Amino acid sequence: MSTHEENAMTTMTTMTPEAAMAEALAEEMRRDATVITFGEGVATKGYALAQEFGAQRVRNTPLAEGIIAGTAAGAAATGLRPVIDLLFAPFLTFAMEEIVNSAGKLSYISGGQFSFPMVTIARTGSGWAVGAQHNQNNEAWFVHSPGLKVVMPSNAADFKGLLKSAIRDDNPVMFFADIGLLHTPGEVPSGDHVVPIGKASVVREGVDVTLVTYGKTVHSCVAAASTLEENGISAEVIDLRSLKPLDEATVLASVRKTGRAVLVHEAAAPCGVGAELAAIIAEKAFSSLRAPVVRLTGPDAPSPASFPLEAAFAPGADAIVEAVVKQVAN
Amino acid sequence: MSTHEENAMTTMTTMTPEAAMAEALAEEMRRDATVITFGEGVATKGYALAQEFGAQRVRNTPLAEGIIAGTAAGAAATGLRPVIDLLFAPFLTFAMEEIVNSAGKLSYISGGQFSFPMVTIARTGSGWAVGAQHNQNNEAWFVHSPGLKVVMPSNAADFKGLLKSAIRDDNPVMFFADIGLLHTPGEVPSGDHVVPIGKASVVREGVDVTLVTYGKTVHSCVAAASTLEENGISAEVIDLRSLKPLDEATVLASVRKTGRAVLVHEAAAPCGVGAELAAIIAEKAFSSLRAPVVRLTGPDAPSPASFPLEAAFAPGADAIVEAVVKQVAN
Amino acid sequence: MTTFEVSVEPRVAQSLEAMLLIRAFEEQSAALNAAGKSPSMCTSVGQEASAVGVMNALDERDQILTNHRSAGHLLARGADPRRILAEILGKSTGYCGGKSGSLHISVKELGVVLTSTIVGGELSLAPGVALSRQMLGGEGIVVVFFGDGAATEGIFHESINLAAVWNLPVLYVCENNQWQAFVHRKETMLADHISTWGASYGVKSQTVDGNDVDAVTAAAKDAVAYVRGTRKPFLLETYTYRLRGHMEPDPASYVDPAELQSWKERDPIATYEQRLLDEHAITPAELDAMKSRVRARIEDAAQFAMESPYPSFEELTTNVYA
Amino acid sequence: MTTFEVSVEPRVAQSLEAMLLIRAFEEQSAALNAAGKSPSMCTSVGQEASAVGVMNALDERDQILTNHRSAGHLLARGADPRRILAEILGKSTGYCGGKSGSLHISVKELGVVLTSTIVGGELSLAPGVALSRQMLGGEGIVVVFFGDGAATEGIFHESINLAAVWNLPVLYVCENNQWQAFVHRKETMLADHISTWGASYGVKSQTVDGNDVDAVTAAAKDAVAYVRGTRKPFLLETYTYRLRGHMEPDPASYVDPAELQSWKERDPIATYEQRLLDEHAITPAELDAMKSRVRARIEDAAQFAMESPYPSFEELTTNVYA
Ligand SMILES: Cc1ncc(C[n+]2csc(CCOP(=O)(O)OP(=O)(O)O)c2C)c(N)n1
Ligand SMILES: Cc1ncc(C[n+]2csc(CCOP(=O)(O)OP(=O)(O)O)c2C)c(N)n1
Ligand SMILES: [Mg+2]
Ligand SMILES: [Mg+2]
Repeated sequence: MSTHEENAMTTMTTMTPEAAMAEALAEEMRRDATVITFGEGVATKGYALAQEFGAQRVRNTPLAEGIIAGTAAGAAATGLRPVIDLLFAPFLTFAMEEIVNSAGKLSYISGGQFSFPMVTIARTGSGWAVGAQHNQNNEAWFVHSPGLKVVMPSNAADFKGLLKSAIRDDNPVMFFADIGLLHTPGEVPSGDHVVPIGKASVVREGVDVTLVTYGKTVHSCVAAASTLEENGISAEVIDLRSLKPLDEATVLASVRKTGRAVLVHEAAAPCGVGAELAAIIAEKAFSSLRAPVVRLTGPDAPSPASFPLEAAFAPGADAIVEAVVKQVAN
Repeated sequence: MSTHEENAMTTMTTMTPEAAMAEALAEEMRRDATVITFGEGVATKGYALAQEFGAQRVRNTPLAEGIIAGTAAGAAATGLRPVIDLLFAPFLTFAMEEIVNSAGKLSYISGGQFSFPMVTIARTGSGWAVGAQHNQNNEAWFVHSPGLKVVMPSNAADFKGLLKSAIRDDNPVMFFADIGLLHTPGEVPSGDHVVPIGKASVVREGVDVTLVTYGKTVHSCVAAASTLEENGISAEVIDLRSLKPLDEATVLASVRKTGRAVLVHEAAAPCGVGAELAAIIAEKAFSSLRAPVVRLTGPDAPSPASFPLEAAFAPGADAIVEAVVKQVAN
Repeated sequence: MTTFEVSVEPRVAQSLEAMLLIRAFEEQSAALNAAGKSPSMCTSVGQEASAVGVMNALDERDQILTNHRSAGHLLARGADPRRILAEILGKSTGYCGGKSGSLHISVKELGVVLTSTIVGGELSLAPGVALSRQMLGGEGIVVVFFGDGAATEGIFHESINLAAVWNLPVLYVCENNQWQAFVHRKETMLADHISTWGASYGVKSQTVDGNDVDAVTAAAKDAVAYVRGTRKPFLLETYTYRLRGHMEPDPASYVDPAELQSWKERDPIATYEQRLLDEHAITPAELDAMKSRVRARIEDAAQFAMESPYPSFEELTTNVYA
Repeated sequence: MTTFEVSVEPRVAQSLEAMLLIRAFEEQSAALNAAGKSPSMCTSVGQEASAVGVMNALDERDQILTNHRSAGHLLARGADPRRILAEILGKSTGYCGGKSGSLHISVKELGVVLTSTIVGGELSLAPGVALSRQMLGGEGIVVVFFGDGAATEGIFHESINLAAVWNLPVLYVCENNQWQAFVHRKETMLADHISTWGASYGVKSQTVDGNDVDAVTAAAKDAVAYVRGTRKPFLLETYTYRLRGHMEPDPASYVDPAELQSWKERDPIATYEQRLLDEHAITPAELDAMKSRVRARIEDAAQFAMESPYPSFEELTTNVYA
């Protein structure tokens, strides 16, 4: 389903996104001796990786997100390509200085003397019922920060392909892994499967409405599109995959075709990626629009631990169907 | 120019926003013995305040933003109303954990057992030519974070009135002070001048286009509106003042009237407040729109120290005039 | 007076029963998780003596901050196991209405201010709570429980330094349980004892055997008296061991079996039971009675929690603002 | 060989001239600011011995991180005053093309990796730069200059602890100048010497008189030899004083005049000049010649910086990404 070039001979392997990430990392570490990885428990949990690449390249760290990110930035500036795992997105709050002020800005500030090829992995989203200090979809913060790239895949193949691209990129890349997807197996092309950063994927074509989304809500949108089809509404579903740079061209082409846009994500609405999409559409596809743009997002509230409340947090297929039906009737 | 109720007898005093903030803080400290203030150099720079209220209520701190914010949160939860000064917005990166995960979320997480009446002051924006580690307009991060309020005034009266409201609010309020404005005197109503959080101000009425803005670009918009008037275009200028909660009603009423919206701020475009405004307008005033929404923002780049580059960072009146003329011709 | 109450020294009995209650509670939680009836949680199995010993030294005026491994602290403080378990299950009858879940339970009525599951979050709030104590009067002090892992976060340094400079009445209790999730403490620091770090800040400190509830009680009483009297911080390290995995379920295959075994032999409950029996401070019958009482409370708590309703959907967006 | 070169011990002459150059440079910067010709900057007046002494101990293989008060470090490392001053004025001929300004100057060709004006930013990057050294080979070490204020940021704790645990070749140089912007160090910590904090992390440390360039040179040489040989971190504290305000312009009316006076009497340059004259290590004529050379270089630098062009507007958005 992704837009990358696929060899006709490509065989597929079924694996979870978690396994796909591990495979991507191992392949890149084999390819490039400057790729290293560290984080809290990275060597313990990545036992196979540690066995293959040794204690120098796969490291546990003290429990200190700030210095994990700062060390990655310092190493990236001077010849290594670190991949760090900061566990859960709310823990990024302890590493904002290093990610935003150093990794994001110092290439510019130094007049291009230094670059920061590093990848920061963080898990995000509902699905584990552990509450708001483990779950906040804060990816928009990084979209709003200069010098960073931000990706958030929705399926095993993209987890692998985007992580490989992120590791090869000469800039700091934030890699958000939606917890709710990590254990859902999917098909991954064998071999050196690379998905370019900055290219959205049209996961389903349609003519009446464009659903733009990323992460776990891609699947809600696809499910909604099936239901809508039964109701005679043809929905196109775009999986952004990269939030920065954002594939404006693909989004605009679709909206120009369908005339309707519904923007769906789990993150809160205010100043989220949906807001950015709505703005781009209202600026650049205005004359094609046949109905108001609609955002469907998680509530602007901390995420509850309580299972049924958490399950209601991200917009589901029913809500998407309802919104589209209403929009089309408009 | 603000929308608050003004007593016919109100006299005006001319003062800088910096002085207005100091006055607001002093008045609130007089009014409520639980209001305290601390931060790096707060007692040294706020010498008069320290003299009046003593070393217990006006404190210098160690150089450690995280614990300044955390201490404010802990004190706020247990009976005090701290006002902390974290100096420059990029330094907020060291206090994200405490502001976002504790102050923003713990009221919710605790099921309402605790509240967090605290104000965090940070300076932001171009105007001091000291570069990207002292200057980043990151207010949108906080708009995107649950449980916080965010204000950013544009004139001396609102600096005073919003700071007083922020101190009285039972929630954590982020108070962004645009450096470029701090030393420009303005008229401030005497007495207990309070500006409600969540109310925008229509600083200039018009019928052809709505300029929505906040902070220093309010003044560029007002200047642009004057020029536009000479060209026969009548621009309405809305100063948001509060970014969260955002006064949707005032923005929508204006856009429904003018049919055109130009959104102006110094912060970068992606997932900024302009994006949020564009989304709200594209969702709720779509049928009134006569032209594409336009955003005019600072570049998505770290801010340069070099004076002429910095001066070109925030959108100026000329660019606004040009954008509006183009939009109206559309 | 029953025989039981006469033969056992009250505090000793209380300490043992409190530890048994914590252990039973944690095992109940873990069992619910294993049965698919509860989300994941971090248990404090093996660390009961630290929780109970420190709480023995506190009184009503005092306030408490703790971390993700807080059930023991809450129970030792007198929280109702029914409401803790309900919270863990995300039920409306939980202390936070189900919004917290196991990881951030606070209980205002017991002075438990804002548990943090951000490692270090409890350390960031502690000086402020103590500042309220300092400025609003009274003799209360603040106790903050944190792990050896939290001590490696920068916020530890900032927190204890501020408490020292501002003379804030905070008792820092570092529960050094040798693990930081999946990483052994020795991989994260060269020192063996976090108490030695107090000197940098001019803060008095002590390490105590965290598996001996009487020793912890005695050390905590001294520490509390110091903090209450001087209004200065103190750093108490309870040296102990996490006997289960980091969180449920966690087979903890990364743990050195010999190290685990050596600490199992020093289980704070088994050793205390044995000591009390050896010293004839308690009879086997009294012990059985105690265990039955505990079992009954936990069974009742589990039933209460299981039968409690989930919060209504409107709760998704309440309490965001005060 | 001229008489000058014979009579003065080369390193001694170099140290004095380097200090004079820094002082003249800083006074020139401040003058430009006072004349409205430059944005604000933080000068290192009074701390020249620390910069020069430490740089005396380094060689080409080594890498440097520093903070907002970096002009002294840059000059002592051999950076061109013309390009530093141009950078301060935001000119295209500056080391960073004018994008940095005074506060974050980096000079890759001299091994100056990424100056940080976020207090503590230099500490957060240092272990990573050293990790590159460790993994990519060579004998180079990393020196990170930071203030007493930076030492109270949590990132100090995290940085030095990681360097200790991972055996990273970092020389931590804390320039304890008694001030943290507008706050006296004593308001921020109970300890007098940050070097004492090394023990917590198992890191060797030393305090040296930061106003005596020969003492700093000697201590730094020992420290560098230790780090280079053992590949372990070392914490060197240079105890000194900030003789001007925090930044330009700052009348520093908050400074205790007696304290300032006592440190002025220990001015690292005046005392060194006097010592060299007293010991006949330098003649008054040689000193004059040295001062003239320095003055000429600074005047030339000022002219160069003033005459250099600003960057073109396209530069506003270049170098955002690599
Ligand atoms: C800021 C942050 N980083 C990482 C985690 C993930 N995490 C949860 S508990 C834990 C280990 C904590 O170790 P310690 O402080 O020693 O407490 P213990 O679990 O041993 O009681 C980790 C890494 C977290 N919750 N918060
Ligand atoms: C994170 C951060 N907080 C605050 C500041 C503002 N600030 C700049 S320099 C300074 C004092 C630094 O003190 P110290 O580390 O001792 O260095 P010194 O200026 O004395 O050389 C402060 C507070 C900053 N630049 N960065
Ligand atoms: Mg531990
Ligand atoms: Mg200093």
